[in-house]
Amino acid sequence: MRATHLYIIKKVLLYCLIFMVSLSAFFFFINLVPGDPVTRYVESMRAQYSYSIPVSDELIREYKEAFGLDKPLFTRYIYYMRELILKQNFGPSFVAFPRPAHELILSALPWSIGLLGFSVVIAWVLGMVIGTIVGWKRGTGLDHSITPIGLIVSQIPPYLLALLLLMVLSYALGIFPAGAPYAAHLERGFTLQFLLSLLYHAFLPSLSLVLVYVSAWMISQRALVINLLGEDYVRFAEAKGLRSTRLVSRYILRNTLLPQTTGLAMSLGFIINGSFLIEWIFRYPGIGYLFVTAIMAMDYNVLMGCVVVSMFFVLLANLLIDLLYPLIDPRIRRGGW
Amino acid sequence: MLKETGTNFLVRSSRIFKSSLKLRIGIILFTLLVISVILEPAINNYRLGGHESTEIGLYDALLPFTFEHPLGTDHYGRDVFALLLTGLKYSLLIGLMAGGLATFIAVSLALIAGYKGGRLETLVTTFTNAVLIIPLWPILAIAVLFVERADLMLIIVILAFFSWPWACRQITPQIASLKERPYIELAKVSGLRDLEIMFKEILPNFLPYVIVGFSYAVAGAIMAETALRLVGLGPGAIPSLGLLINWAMYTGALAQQHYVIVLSPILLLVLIFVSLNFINIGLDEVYNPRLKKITGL
Amino acid sequence: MQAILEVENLRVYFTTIEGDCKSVDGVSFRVYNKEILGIAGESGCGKSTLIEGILRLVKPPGYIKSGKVFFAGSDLLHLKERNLRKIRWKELSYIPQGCMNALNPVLRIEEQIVDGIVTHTDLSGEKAKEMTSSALNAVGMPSEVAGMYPHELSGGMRQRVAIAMSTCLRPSLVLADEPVTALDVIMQRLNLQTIAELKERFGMTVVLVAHDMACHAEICDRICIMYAGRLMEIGIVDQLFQKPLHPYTKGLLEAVPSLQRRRVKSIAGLAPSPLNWPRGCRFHPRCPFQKKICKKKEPALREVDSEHYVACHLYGD
Amino acid sequence: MTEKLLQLEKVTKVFRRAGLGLVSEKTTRALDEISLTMYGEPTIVALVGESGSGKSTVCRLILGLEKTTSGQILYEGRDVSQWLEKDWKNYRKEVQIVFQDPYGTYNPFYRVDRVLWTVIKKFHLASSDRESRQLVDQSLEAVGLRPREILGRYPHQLSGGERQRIMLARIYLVKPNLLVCDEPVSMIDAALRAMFLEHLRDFKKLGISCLYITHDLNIAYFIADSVVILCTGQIIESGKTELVVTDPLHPYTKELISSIPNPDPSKRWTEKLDAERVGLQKLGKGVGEQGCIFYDRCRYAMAKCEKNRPPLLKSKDREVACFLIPEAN
Repeated sequence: MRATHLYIIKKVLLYCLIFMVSLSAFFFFINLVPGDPVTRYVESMRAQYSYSIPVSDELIREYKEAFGLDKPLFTRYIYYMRELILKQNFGPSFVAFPRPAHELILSALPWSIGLLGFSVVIAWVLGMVIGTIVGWKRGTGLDHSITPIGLIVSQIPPYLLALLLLMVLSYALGIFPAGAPYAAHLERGFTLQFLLSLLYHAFLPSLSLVLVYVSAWMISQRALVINLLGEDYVRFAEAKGLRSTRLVSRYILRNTLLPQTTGLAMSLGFIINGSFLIEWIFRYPGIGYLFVTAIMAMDYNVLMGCVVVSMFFVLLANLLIDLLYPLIDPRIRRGGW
Repeated sequence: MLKETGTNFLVRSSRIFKSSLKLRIGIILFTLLVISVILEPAINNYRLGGHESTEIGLYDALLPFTFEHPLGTDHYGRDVFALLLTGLKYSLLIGLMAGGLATFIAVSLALIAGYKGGRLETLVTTFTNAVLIIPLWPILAIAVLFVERADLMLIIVILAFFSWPWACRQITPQIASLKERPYIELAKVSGLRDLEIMFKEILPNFLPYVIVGFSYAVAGAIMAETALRLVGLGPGAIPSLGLLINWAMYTGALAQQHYVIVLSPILLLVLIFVSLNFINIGLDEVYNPRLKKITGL
Repeated sequence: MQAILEVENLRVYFTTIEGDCKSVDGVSFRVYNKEILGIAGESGCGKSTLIEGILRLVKPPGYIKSGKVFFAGSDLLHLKERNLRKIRWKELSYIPQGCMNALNPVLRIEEQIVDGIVTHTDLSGEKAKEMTSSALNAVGMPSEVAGMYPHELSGGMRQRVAIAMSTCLRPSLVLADEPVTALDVIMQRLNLQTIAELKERFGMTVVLVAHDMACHAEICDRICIMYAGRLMEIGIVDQLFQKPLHPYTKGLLEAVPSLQRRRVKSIAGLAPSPLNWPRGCRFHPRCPFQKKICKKKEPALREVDSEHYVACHLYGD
Repeated sequence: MTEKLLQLEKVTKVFRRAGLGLVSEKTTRALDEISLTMYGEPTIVALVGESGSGKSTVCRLILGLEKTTSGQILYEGRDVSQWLEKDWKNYRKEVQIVFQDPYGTYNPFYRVDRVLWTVIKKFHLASSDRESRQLVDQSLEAVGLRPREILGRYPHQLSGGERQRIMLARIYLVKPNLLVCDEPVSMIDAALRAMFLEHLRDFKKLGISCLYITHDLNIAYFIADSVVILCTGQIIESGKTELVVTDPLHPYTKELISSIPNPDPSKRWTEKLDAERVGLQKLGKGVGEQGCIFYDRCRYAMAKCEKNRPPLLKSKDREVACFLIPEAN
C-alpha cells in the first residue's frame, strides 16, 4: 500500500503548491492594482461625512505606517505570508480595530460551511437522481416537462433567484423570515427549538442555491446518461436481461459518478461566488455576509482574509474529492497509483 | 453528422441554424436583445424628449403602468422601461466586450498551448484549472473596490481577466483534439508553416467552440458584473441591470413589493443567460453528433 | 431441419432529418438448430442493425418498422418487456463487438458476469462466482481474470471475456455481432475457434456476423449475403463459395486478395445510400449483368438449388 | 540504380507523456532498434505488423512528424535530424504519405480539391492558373476519377474510396521518390480496395517507391515485392514476399500466416490454437527488456530465448531473428 501513500502525499503536496501559488498571485494582484486601501478608505470617509476633516498626506502616511503599507511590496509579501501561515493571522480589522480579522472570520466560518455544505450536497444528490430518471425516460412526457424548466432555472444566477424568493416568499407571503440565522429570542444551544429555527431560517438561502444547482446537475446528468445509453456496454447489459434498477445503478449511475464528481469539484469556486451574495441578501452571518459588509466598510484585512479562507476551503474540498477518485474509478486506482 | 448539401459558407451556416431548435431559439432571443440595445438611443431619445433615462425627478415617483410609461416609474421618478433599455445596453456592452477580450486571451493561450503541446500544454491546463476552482468573484470585488478610478474600460479589462478561464476550459480540450486530426498532419507534410496551419486549418473548424467559449465568457462576465453592482461596486454613473437592482433594493422596492422594478431587470438578465446557454447547447448538439443521434432532437 | 429462429420481413428504420434511413428493409431467413449461420456484407449493409432488431435492442431514433421474429414459440417483437427479459441471456444471448467498449469499465469482470447469472437463476453468490470461473476457463482464460477490470485486458482478451459472459448460461441461440473485427489475425483465429468449440460443447446455435467472408469460410455451416438492407443470397457454405450465384456475391469474393489468389477485381460503382435505395434490384446500378427488369422489379429470394436461395432475375424463369 | 534512398538505422522511439513535477510521467517503447532500407529502384515494401507493433510510428518518423529517441534516419545518405527548414521543404517534395483515415485527412471546412491546389502552390508545380488546372484534371484522371464530379465537392459528399483516390491524385501531382502508405485501404469497403491497390502498382511504373504499412498479409502478398514483419517494436523477419509467405522461418510469422482465414471452406484450420499460450500476453512485460520479444507466445521457446535476444541474421535475400535458425547460435 505504499503506492497509496505516495499518491496521497503527491496530491497533498500538489494542492499545497496550488494554494501557495494562488495565494501569492492573489496578494500581488491586489497590491499591484493602482490605488491603495488606506487612501481609498480615507477618501470614502471624506465623501461620506461631507464635512472636511483635515486630511493631510501626513495622516494617510501614519495610517499606512500603522498597517505596514509603507514598506516595499516584497517585504509586505513576506510578512503577510509569514503571519498567515505560521500564526493564521490576517492582521487587524480596519473597522473593528484592534480586533483581529481572523476573529471575525472564525466566527462567521461555521455558518458558511453549514449552509453551503448542506445545500451543495443536497443539490448534487438530488440533481443526480432526477437527471438519471429524466435521462432514462428520455423523450417521454416527464422528460419534456422537466428538462426545459431545468434548462432555464439552471441559468438563473442564484443570487437573483434569492432576490425573487425573498420578495415573494418572505416579504409578500411572509412564510419565511427575511434575515438572521435564527429567531432572535432563542438561546443558542442544542435544543430542538433552536435547531428547527436554524433550519427554518436557513431554508430560503439554501433553497436559492439548491434550486439552481439541482437544475444544473440534472441537466448535465441527463446528458451524461443519454450519452451512456448509447455505450456498447449498456446495450450489452440490456441484452443480459437485467432489471432496470440494476442496469441503471450499476451500469449507468456508477459510470456518471466520475465526471459528475469532477464537475462538483470544478464548480465549488463558482458556487461560493454566488453564495457570498446570498448570505448578504438574507443577512446570514457567514463569510459572504462578512465580506460584503467589509466591502462597504473597506475593511482591507477582513476582505483579504475572507478570500484566503474561501480559497483554502475550496482547495481542501478539491483535495478530498481528488483523494476519492481512485475509489470511484478503478482505472485510476490500478493505473495511476 | 451534419449532412450539408450546400457548398458555400452561408448555406452551411443556415443548415446549422436549422438543425437545432435550441440553437434557433438562442440565436433569435439574443438577436432580439441586441437589436433593442441598438435601438436604445433612438427609443429613449424619442420617449424622454432628449433627457437621460437616469435623470432624477423627470416624472412623478412610482407612477402606475400607462401607455406613456409602460412599466411605470421608480422611486426617483424615472421611467422604468427607459432605464431597463439603458441597463440592458450597458450590461450587454460590458459582457460582450469583457467576454470578447477574455475569449481572445483564452483562444491565444489555447492555440499556443494546444499546438505546441507537451509541458506547455500541461502547464496551461493545470493553471486554468487552478484558477477555475478558486472563487474569483471576491477577488474581483476587492480589485474593483481599491482601484483608483473605476471606469468602464477598467471594469471590462478586470472582468475579462477573471472570465477567461471559462472560455479556456471550453476551448483547450477541443483544440487538443483538433490538432490530432490527420488533416493537420497532411498540411504539415504538404509544407504548410505552423502559422498557416493554426489559422487556415485549425481556426475555421474551431469556430463553433470559440463561439461556445465566447458565450460562456460573456455570461460569466455579465454575472460577475451584476454581482458587483448589486453590492454597489463599479462606476455609479453607468447604469447596468445590476445597478438597477441595487437601486431597487436600496429604495426598498423589495419590501414594498414593487414587483416590476425588481423583477424586470432580473428577467432581462435571465433572458440573456438563457439565450446564451441555448446557443451553447444548440451548438453542442450540432457538433456533438453522438448526443444528437441518441436524443434524436 | 428444425428452425430455432425465424425472421420474417423485418424492417428496422432510423428517423433522420432527411427522412427514414432504411437500414434493414425486409429481411427473412431461418436459423436451423445447432448450426453456425454467417451473415456477410460490407459496412453499412445493415447486418449489425439486423442483429439489434432481432434482439430488440434498437435505440431511438431507430425503430422496428415491421416484421416478426419467432423464437421459442413466441414473436420477440411483440413480447412483453418482462417476458423478453426472461428469455434474454438465458435462451437468446448476444456477443457484442467486444474489443472496444462492451464491458463496463468500472465493474470487475466477475461482477459483470455474476450480474447476468443471478438475474436469471436462483444461484447464490458463491455458486455464481464458481460459474464465473468455469465460464472463463471454458474460453481458455484463467480464473484470475475474474478479479480484473476491463482496462487491464487487451482487446482480444476483452472479446474473449464477452464470449465467456454470453455463453455462461448455455443459451440455445447466440447472436454474435462482429466478434472478431478489429482483432489481430491470431486473436481472430483463436476467438473463432473458441466460438466453434463452445457451440459444439454446449450444443448451441450461433449466428455470426462478420464482414470478412474468409472468417465465415472457416467455421460457418450456412451463410447469408446481405446488401443494401436485404439478403441477396443464402446457401450452404461450400456451395456458396464454390458456385456463388448472385453477381454481388461473385464480386465480393473476387474483390479481396488472399494468399491463394493474387488476382482481384473491384466491384464498380458505389454503395447506395440507405436513405434512398435504388429502385428495382438494389444491386442493379453496379451489376455487370443487369437486364431491363432489374431496374423495375425487385427480385424475391427464391430457392434455386436445394438450400441455396438467391434474389436475382438472372435465375429462374 | 541500387543506391540507398532511405535508411533507418537502429531507430528507437520511446513515447513520453509530458510530466510536470507532481504530475506523473509515463513512457512506452514503441520501436526498438529498427533498421530498414529503401532502395532507389522502385519497389513496394510492405511493413506488416499487428496493432501495437509500432508500424504507424515508423511512418510518422519517416515523415518527420515525430522525432527519433535514438538512431538515425538517413535520406540519400544525409541525416534528417541535422536538417534545416529548407532541406525539409525539399524532402517533403520527395517523400510523401497517404494516411489511413480517408475521413479525417480532409479538413471538413474546405472543398476536397484543396489538397491538390495546396501541393501545387507549395511545391511550385505550375507556373500559371491554367497549367495548374490542367495538372489537377490530369491527376484526377490518372486515378480514374472524373474531375467534373470531384472539383468543388466537400469531403462528406464523397465516399471513402473516392477520397482515398484523391489522395493518390495528390501523390501523382507531387511525384515523390518515396511514398509511405499507412493502411490506406483498411477503412474503405472491401469491394473498392482493389482499385486503389492497382493505382499504387501503376505508380511504381512511374518510379515511385512505396513503403506500404499494413496489418493484412493478404494485401501485402498482393502488392509488395518484399515484406518486413514487425512484432512489438522489433523486426523479426524480412525478405522477398513470395519467400516469406510460402516459407516463413520465424515462429511468429508462421503462426501469423497459418492464422489468416482461408476463403475456401474445404481448407479449414485443422489445428487448434492454445488459448493459454496465444491469448494471454503476460501483463506488464514491455518491449526493450532482455530476451526474445515473442518468448511468451512462442511454442518453441527455449531456455535461452528468455534471457537473450536473438540477433537479426542476414542471409542472401532475407533476414530473421530467431534462435531456431542454426546460424543464430
